[in-house]
Amino acid sequence: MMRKENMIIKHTRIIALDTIEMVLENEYISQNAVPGQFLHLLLTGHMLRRPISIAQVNKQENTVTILFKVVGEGTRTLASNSIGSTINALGPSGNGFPLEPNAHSTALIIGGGIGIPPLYYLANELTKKKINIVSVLGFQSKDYVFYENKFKQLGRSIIVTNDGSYGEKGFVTNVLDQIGAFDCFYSCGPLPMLKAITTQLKDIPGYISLEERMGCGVGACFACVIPAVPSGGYKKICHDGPVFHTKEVQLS
Amino acid sequence: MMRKENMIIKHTRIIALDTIEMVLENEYISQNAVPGQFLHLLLTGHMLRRPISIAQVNKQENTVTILFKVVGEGTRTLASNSIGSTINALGPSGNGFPLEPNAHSTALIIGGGIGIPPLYYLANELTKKKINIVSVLGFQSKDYVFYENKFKQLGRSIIVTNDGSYGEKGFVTNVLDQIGAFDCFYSCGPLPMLKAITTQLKDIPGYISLEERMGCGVGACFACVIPAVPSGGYKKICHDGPVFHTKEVQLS
Amino acid sequence: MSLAVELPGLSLKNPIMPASGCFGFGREYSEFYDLNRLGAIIMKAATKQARFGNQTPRVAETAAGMLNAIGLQNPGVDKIIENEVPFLANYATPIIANIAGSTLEEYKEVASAFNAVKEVAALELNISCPNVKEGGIQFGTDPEMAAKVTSVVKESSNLPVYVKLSPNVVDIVAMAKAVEQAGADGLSMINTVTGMQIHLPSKQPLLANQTGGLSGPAIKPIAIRMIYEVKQCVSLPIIGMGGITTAIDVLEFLLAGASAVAVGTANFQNPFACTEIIEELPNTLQTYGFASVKDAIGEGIK
Amino acid sequence: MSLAVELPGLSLKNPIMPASGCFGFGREYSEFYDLNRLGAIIMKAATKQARFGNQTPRVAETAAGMLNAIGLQNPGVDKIIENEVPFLANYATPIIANIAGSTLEEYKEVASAFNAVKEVAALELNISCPNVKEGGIQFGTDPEMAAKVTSVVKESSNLPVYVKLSPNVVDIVAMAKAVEQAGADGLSMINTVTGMQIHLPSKQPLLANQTGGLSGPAIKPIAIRMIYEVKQCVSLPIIGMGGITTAIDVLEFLLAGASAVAVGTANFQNPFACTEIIEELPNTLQTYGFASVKDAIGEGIK
Ligand SMILES: Cc1cc2nc3c(=O)[nH]c(=O)nc-3n(C[C@H](O)[C@H](O)[C@H](O)COP(=O)(O)OP(=O)(O)OC[C@H]3O[C@@H](n4cnc5c(N)ncnc54)[C@H](O)[C@@H]3O)c2cc1C
Ligand SMILES: Cc1cc2nc3c(=O)[nH]c(=O)nc-3n(C[C@H](O)[C@H](O)[C@H](O)COP(=O)(O)OP(=O)(O)OC[C@H]3O[C@@H](n4cnc5c(N)ncnc54)[C@H](O)[C@@H]3O)c2cc1C
Ligand SMILES: Cc1cc2nc3c(=O)[nH]c(=O)nc-3n(C[C@H](O)[C@H](O)[C@H](O)COP(=O)(O)O)c2cc1C
Ligand SMILES: Cc1cc2nc3c(=O)[nH]c(=O)nc-3n(C[C@H](O)[C@H](O)[C@H](O)COP(=O)(O)O)c2cc1C
Ligand code: FES
Ligand code: FES
Repeated sequence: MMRKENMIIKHTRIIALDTIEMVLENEYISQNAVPGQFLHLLLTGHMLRRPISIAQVNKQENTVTILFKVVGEGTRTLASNSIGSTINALGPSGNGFPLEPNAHSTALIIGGGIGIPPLYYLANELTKKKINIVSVLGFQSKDYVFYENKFKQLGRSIIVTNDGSYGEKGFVTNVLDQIGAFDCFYSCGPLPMLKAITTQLKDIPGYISLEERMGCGVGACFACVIPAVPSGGYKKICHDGPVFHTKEVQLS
Repeated sequence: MMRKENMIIKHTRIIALDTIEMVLENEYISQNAVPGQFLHLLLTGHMLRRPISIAQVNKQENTVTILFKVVGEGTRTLASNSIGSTINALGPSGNGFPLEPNAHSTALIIGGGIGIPPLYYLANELTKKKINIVSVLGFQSKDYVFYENKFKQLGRSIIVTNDGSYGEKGFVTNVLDQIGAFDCFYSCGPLPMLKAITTQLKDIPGYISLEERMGCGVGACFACVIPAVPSGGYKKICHDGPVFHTKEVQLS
Repeated sequence: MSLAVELPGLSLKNPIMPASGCFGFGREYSEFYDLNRLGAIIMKAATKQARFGNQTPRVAETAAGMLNAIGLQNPGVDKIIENEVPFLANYATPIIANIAGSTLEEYKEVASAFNAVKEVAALELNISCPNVKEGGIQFGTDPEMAAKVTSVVKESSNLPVYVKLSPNVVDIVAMAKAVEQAGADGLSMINTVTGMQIHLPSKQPLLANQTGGLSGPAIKPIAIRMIYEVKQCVSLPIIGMGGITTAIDVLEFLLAGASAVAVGTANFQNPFACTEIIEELPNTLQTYGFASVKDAIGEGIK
Repeated sequence: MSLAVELPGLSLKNPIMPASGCFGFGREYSEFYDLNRLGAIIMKAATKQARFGNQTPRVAETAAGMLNAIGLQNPGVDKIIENEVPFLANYATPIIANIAGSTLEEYKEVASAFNAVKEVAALELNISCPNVKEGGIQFGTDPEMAAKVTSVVKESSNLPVYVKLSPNVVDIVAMAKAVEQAGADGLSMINTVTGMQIHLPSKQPLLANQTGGLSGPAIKPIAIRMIYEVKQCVSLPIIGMGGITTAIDVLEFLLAGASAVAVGTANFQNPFACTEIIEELPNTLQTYGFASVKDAIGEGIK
């Protein structure tokens, strides 16, 4: 269950251009978070909280790692917090990725840019369940690449950059035919990427994590809806997601 | 001339209930400030700057001392700034007290509560000019008394508290007949006090420092006006004051 | 210290309630605290049929505020009565149903539907949503239309009706008088102020709906002004709202003339906004010399 | 990067000017920087006779904004022409005279007086001050009255007239159309939003005038919305204002449809607000793919 908690910043580190890794200490959230869940962070001077995925958890040390890109005022404020200071979070928020495949099956992980963080925690947990991992990680360019080695330690990893400045050139979808067989996939990244992937892999069971601008982050305001199929209703990304089965929602 | 300057907090100290002494380092302001001038301080999260008087200056160390009472959100923010951090100020702002009496004449200083700070810098400068100082300092109660010894070092000082918990009981005006002769007076404090004093001492040359809610603090917005006599016009407290000759303005 | 307030149809243990649309139907916040602590609960707007609202993005952040263009998304009045009211009925906290519609007929039907539900204590009549108009005229900005919809709703229901006024008008007093005349039992003030944000990277309005309603501390001075003006000219009790985040804000609304208040946007920053305000309120009232909530109501008016 | 903009009567080297009432007559800020750097200067409102304005307190701080009730304090149009215009005439920066009055007659006289002053490049017609009304009807909230005062001023002067619109209306487009019809050469949008603050210790409205005008970032979404709506319906150029503090804000106003902008409240926080924005603007335009100010105007409208 989500709670309102104060988290203490233990470490911060720049891991790529404009991209920061931050380790936050909080017992409750670290003990309860599952892959795919997020934190809803209160930042000084900002009316609305900011959703940031949980990228890793260390239950021994009661810490949660987040990775974020500085794209606007909120993430800039977040980045400017100093070690030892406290951030208020709602979390763990939302529903995570189902860790359902059988041991020894193969899961494909497809991440785009700053959609990659939740997939790292996921990949770790899948590996613990003896599921084989293949990762395809897309970035704008070489400067933005992060966590390549961390993913490599968990299985085969293919890096793709839009401009070809590192790894393969193009989009993550360009390399999917090099992967060989896999039983299911997990993806998070920009909407056009998710649309391309879910079209291309429509016959394979898959889970995607979605983003939307949020008001409450708890399911009360209807800001973050996405059309549901086949019911015709809507799902709330903050509350029913952010992870959905590909067949559950209608990407517009 | 007023400038926009960053000031570094060197020391802070609680000197009485809710009352803080803060030493700020800035060369330009410390070298140019005269008694009666103020700083217009920018505080995080606040739209309008806060005017705070200059209570002392140390030209060797390039510092300015301010004394302030925590009365609302702005002064609370100011008090929460830590040593070493920077505060943006416009200053030195406004016009100071004329240091006009002749050497060896006697000046009466009458301060009320948090109106006392500018009078301390003034008293020091008057003393340097060999003017005799008698101070009457009024406070709500014992807990709020500050700088008693500092004023005592400059001359005879009478402390008055409204509730009689320290010094004389009552208002500063109650003790004015104990002072003996003086050539002029300087005062700063709550408006009712200033009105009582200027009525009681109407035949003696005097200067008063006034407060009003400010917008710009530079004379451009007409927020801080006070009716002028005898011209019938208005004066701007931030720009033409905050110090006025008692005959120059109409206290309402 | 008594926090209790009596309003038409509403015996409130304290004057704090979540604002419509900012608290869903209570389920989510019930995981943070016991809803029994609230003075009342105002539900999300109900329309006759289910509505899916506007496209996303539906919210944007502004300086000390936010814009929303949810667009009356709700499961429809029947589903609300079936699925949501029973949940809230578990609590000893009065339920206020916020009703909306596109036509007089729709308002009538929604009001009648709630009239049959004993757990609903009052109606809040939302005439200030920008997509709520008939014949092109907005109910919320035309005194005559506002009066008409008020009468229709009063005729269709025995519940006390609080008309929720829009701030997007020249003369808020005229609006208040018109609905008072038409039989309103109380007023809710204010709804959101119409605003817009342009998203620089896309060079387009950020909200899919282009405009949205501004809420949060940014609009508090507008709410205070309107309540203060209206309180002097009508005798209806006012539920005040617009930017409340602290007990100090609540006292400011009480002094301006509100008899109770609703907290909206602040819930998003702090899920405990309502309960923290309730805890703080006695202390705040005492600090400023009041012995009860009632003592403070309208005291800012000379 | 070209920052230049041509507006009726105004050749601006850049689109940034201080807003009326927030910059006095320029003297104070001229001690911080060279006024030649500004696109134009809008003077404090002028009335026929000297006015002393409202009692103090005249300003209050709000969340991301402030309230002011200065009340048109000014030395009167003749003294302004005698003492203030000559000072500003030392700079190669166009001077815009903001004119106000209580009656049509007064507007006429003030406009005629400035007409004779060659250093004044344009008039900004302030019809949105709450104490500016005739026969009880505010010029700023009634389209017919707004049109009337616009015609009168146009008849009394050959200077281009920018009518400054009040946001305190239901239908800003109707106001804009009315003054366009009446011969306005441009629009200034927006003036302040009427608000109030209650001072808790005294339990009374903080401002001596009770209500005041809300300005600052809090109102930016309202300004953007109104400019965006008006730009699509009238062909007049718009000087945009309301909460601008950065070059990013300026670009948002340009995209919404403003051709130039005024900076008000931000000067109080930062006396260098205007010049810092001017320095930042080329970079900001470039970041978002614009080669000039002109290219950005109205680009947010599909
Ligand atoms: C479930 C979820 C998980 C996320 N996880 C991460 C992560 O692990 N790392 C990371 O860098 N980013 C993540 N994001 C995106 C991140 O929330 C935004 O980049 C961030 O909110 C931008 O805030 P800002 O103030 O810097 O930017 P601004 O653009 O100035 O933000 C303005 C407003 O828009 C909202 N907003 C802007 N972009 C987004 C977006 N993409 N999604 C949702 N709201 C947005 C902000 O929250 C804020 O309310 C996630 C988003 C969601 C919904
Ligand atoms: C020239 C001058 C010199 C001053 N010197 C000192 C000093 O040396 N020490 C000290 O403690 N105080 C001094 N004050 C008063 C001080 O400015 C206020 O106490 C302070 O601004 C209150 O801010 P706040 O946010 O804590 O209170 P709030 O009441 O929350 O402030 C709200 C708004 O009202 C304004 N305001 C409130 N009280 C006053 C006031 N008395 N005068 C002017 N504006 C006010 C604030 O600036 C702010 O804009 C001085 C005031 C003036 C005009
Ligand atoms: C996301 C959101 C949804 C809202 N939905 C409704 C609604 O359905 N019906 C209604 O009458 N008001 C609605 N409102 C307006 C609020 O009830 C309230 O009047 C307004 O937000 C001002 O209060 P605040 O500043 O505390 O948020 C909504 C406001 C927000 C922010
Ligand atoms: C202290 C103050 C005084 C003002 N005086 C005038 C005035 O004399 N004439 C006028 O047309 N507008 C006046 N305004 C309104 C501003 O010109 C501007 O329209 C408004 O403040 C919005 O811009 P801002 O948010 O950048 O301040 C005044 C605003 C303030 C804050
Ligand atoms: S953000 Fe409020 S429902 Fe998802
Ligand atoms: S505060 Fe603006 S003129 Fe004094």
